[in-house]
Amino acid sequence: MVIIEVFFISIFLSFIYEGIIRKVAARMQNRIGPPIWQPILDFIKLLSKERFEVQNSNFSLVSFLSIISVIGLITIVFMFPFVGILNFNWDFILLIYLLVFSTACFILVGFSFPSPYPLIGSTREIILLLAYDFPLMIIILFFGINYQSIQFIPNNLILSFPLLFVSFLFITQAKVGLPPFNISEADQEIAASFLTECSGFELAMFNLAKSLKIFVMVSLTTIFFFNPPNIPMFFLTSLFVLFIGILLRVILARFRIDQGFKFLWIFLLPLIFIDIIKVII
Amino acid sequence: MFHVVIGCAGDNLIIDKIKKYCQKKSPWLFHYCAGGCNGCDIEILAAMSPKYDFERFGCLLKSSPRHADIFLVTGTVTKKTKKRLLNLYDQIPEPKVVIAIGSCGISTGIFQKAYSVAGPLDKILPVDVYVPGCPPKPEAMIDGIIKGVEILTKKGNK
Amino acid sequence: MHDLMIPFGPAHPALPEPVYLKLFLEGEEIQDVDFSVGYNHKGIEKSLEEMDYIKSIFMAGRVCGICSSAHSTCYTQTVEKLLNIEIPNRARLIRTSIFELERLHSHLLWLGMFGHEMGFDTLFMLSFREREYVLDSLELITGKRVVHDINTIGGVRRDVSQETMSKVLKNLDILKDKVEHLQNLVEKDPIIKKRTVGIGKLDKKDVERLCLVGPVARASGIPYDIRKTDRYLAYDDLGFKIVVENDGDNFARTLVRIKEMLESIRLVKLAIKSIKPGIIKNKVVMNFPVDEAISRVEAPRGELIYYVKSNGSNKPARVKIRTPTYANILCLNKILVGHTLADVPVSLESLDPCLCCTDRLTVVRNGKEEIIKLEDLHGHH
Amino acid sequence: MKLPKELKNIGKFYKQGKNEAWFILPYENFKDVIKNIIDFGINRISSISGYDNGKEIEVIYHFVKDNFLLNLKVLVPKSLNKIDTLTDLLPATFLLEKELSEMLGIKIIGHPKPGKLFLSEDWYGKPPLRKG
Repeated sequence: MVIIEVFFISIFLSFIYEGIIRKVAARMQNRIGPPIWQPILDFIKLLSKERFEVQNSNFSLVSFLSIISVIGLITIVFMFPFVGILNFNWDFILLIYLLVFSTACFILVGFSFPSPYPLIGSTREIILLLAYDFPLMIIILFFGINYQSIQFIPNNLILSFPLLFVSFLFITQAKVGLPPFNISEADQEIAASFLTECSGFELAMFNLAKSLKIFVMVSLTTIFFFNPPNIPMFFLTSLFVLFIGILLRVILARFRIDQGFKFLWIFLLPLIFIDIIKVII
Repeated sequence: MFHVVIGCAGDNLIIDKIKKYCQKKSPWLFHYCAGGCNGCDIEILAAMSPKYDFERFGCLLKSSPRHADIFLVTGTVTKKTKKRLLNLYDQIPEPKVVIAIGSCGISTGIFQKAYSVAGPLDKILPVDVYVPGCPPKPEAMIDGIIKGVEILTKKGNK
Repeated sequence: MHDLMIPFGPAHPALPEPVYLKLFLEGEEIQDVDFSVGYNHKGIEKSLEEMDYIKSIFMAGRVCGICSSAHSTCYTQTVEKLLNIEIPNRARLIRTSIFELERLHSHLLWLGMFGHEMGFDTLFMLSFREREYVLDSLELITGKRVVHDINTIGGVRRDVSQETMSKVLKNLDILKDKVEHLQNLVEKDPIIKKRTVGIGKLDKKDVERLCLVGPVARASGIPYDIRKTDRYLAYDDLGFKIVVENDGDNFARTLVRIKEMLESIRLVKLAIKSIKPGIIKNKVVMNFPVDEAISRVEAPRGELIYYVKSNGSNKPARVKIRTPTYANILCLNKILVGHTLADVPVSLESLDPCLCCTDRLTVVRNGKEEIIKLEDLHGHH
Repeated sequence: MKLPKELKNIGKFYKQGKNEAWFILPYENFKDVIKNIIDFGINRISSISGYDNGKEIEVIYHFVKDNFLLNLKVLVPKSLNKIDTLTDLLPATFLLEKELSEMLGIKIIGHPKPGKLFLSEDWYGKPPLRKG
């Protein structure tokens, strides 16, 4: 029954993380902000809403994608060291696969509606995926070659790879779609992007998937660079990582897609290679 | 869909109470200017700002009508926006609440005799809450939204 | 030839007011723009003819909620010209301070929206927080936050007490520091610069050819400001400096507006300090000659013109309004084509479009060959 | 700025105010006059007003140079109901002429894109500002 516990706990935590982001960002902007459990309320409310079947769209595919994107992300949680349900050598390959998988679900959703906003959102996400996944894969494969499994990552790698940590923070920001990399979800340009036509259950599930993505990416950063020995330390450290994310969200404006791409490749890739070459030599 | 996911029959009291509470606490708004003078629109933006901050009640200004619960309409409805307004209204999933903001939306106000006005909002859409004023203050708008939420929970639990 | 047509509006998160843009894209790059407003068209000019002169001041104030007192000031100014009367000095200074406070609130609103379009929510929140100081001051003086019906023919409707004035001055002192902070923030932020420098460029020639007005013209190096040329209200006595930038891009337009805010704060302070005791309204004999008059003011968005024709009765025979956005919207094609979709909200906002003003009329305009398309305006997506 | 000497004879002078001058231009060759004015350096058009006075339609072109307003009135007989475009001289009149044409029902000869544009699509009847 550990699986079900982990399932619900990770969903709960991802909502709380999202709530923390909203609350802390609001406090930073001198507002009171919603309560921390606000995303849970939103989720339950969305479940009680009417569902729209948009004409000329593959709606069953959308429902299916909304569920499997959540499942795909929760599978990553199963690989975390202290959860340890999935536990094998070279699980980094699976990690890369699952990280892309959830994004792919979002992209497919955008393509399954006959509307230009989701379409542009999806094309932007594809470009962004190319931009952030290349550095992300290099980092993950580098860890994979060094440590074989997530289970064997040593503590406090941040001291030996500070530059990788910095790049990973920005990649996290891009992966979860927070400013300055909320390019594919830019409200002001393309409405609600791939979720423009979703409502009710599907919207709730996709919002859950987004929150889960934040939880997973923050936890991965914590595991890779701090790997705290016990669970309380883990949460403290991941809250610290989350705080940096919120800080970036609040103080930065959004990049344009070409600027975002340039930033991720031209600025971050050299940083990553500096740290990697240090080890090889 | 709600009951399918939570796995409960229709008349479970606790589940219904949770649902009601959540509907009350997370109203998502969609705003459309149907031909006002902008005064109300900027006051809605002011209601988002740190001084008033309607996000503390869980309100979010959404960019797609399909995400919304509450439809904020400002301004007299002009002939040109009428069709568009109905189109947007249809896209908001049930349960939904329409709030008419400002004197223009309520009674067409000062533009009563203008030739391009299609009439007050309640002749076009079923309006649930009226927020009078030219323009109403952000406090009044937040009050209107909270009143709208009450109606929303009633509509959602028929 | 075009990959994709994107409808931008009428209901769009970047726009608080309805406008309809058709953007023809190739990839992310904009090839062509098709523009239609008129969703706000109510027929104000016609309604103005059906009201008497006093009532129609309130109608003029409701042409636009943001630059309400600009409209009513311009209208009363024109009617006063028609009647050939002067207003008392105290009323003139009160009008000037309301006018400049309104410019402050409009520009702060604009700065917030500008940040919002770039996905910079914090700038939006900050600038709206500071804006409350202006709105509070306006509420103290006029009794209303947004649409301030303070003008009447021959003066103003409400007097300002000494206490109010000292409160407003205190608010302005705080505001000055805050605006300077915002200026610092905008000038130094690397991403804002990346998003705005060199985008939506308008050179001097375009501005002159298209007769653009207001901050848009001033950002392209043309010192065109009605406050300087016409010397209406109390601007001549207060001493006024025109803010000019030379780059003509979105960043220059941002800087012009921020610097204008600082200038406005100075003007309001000076105006309030120089208010002397006296009457606020001259007695007016409503005896309208058969005549016509035209006058201009510098609204927050640029030159605003009212033409009033009287036929001797107590109602105007014709009122023609030329709003600043109406002039500026012509350059839309110039600043959008060739840039990416992500620049559209920013460039559009950099014009500070006030479509409520513009939409006394409807406009459909397209770029190169001026092709106008009207079909499927109502189809959703 | 005062009215320059060169412009004193462009039409029938009928009113002068502080920093402004009002002329009535002959309907037949008003465009040539405006061309001269533009060549003279008054090239910023601010507005075009129109008014239906019963017999004819008064079209007023408001030109601006610094603080000087030059208002040129053209009387269009209702029997003709048309006026030449200025868009070839001043692109800025594109919208102003469109508005004039829609609001008063005057035909603009040579306008790049004439046609019914403003108001709602289902607007029928006479132009809103036309009287009688």
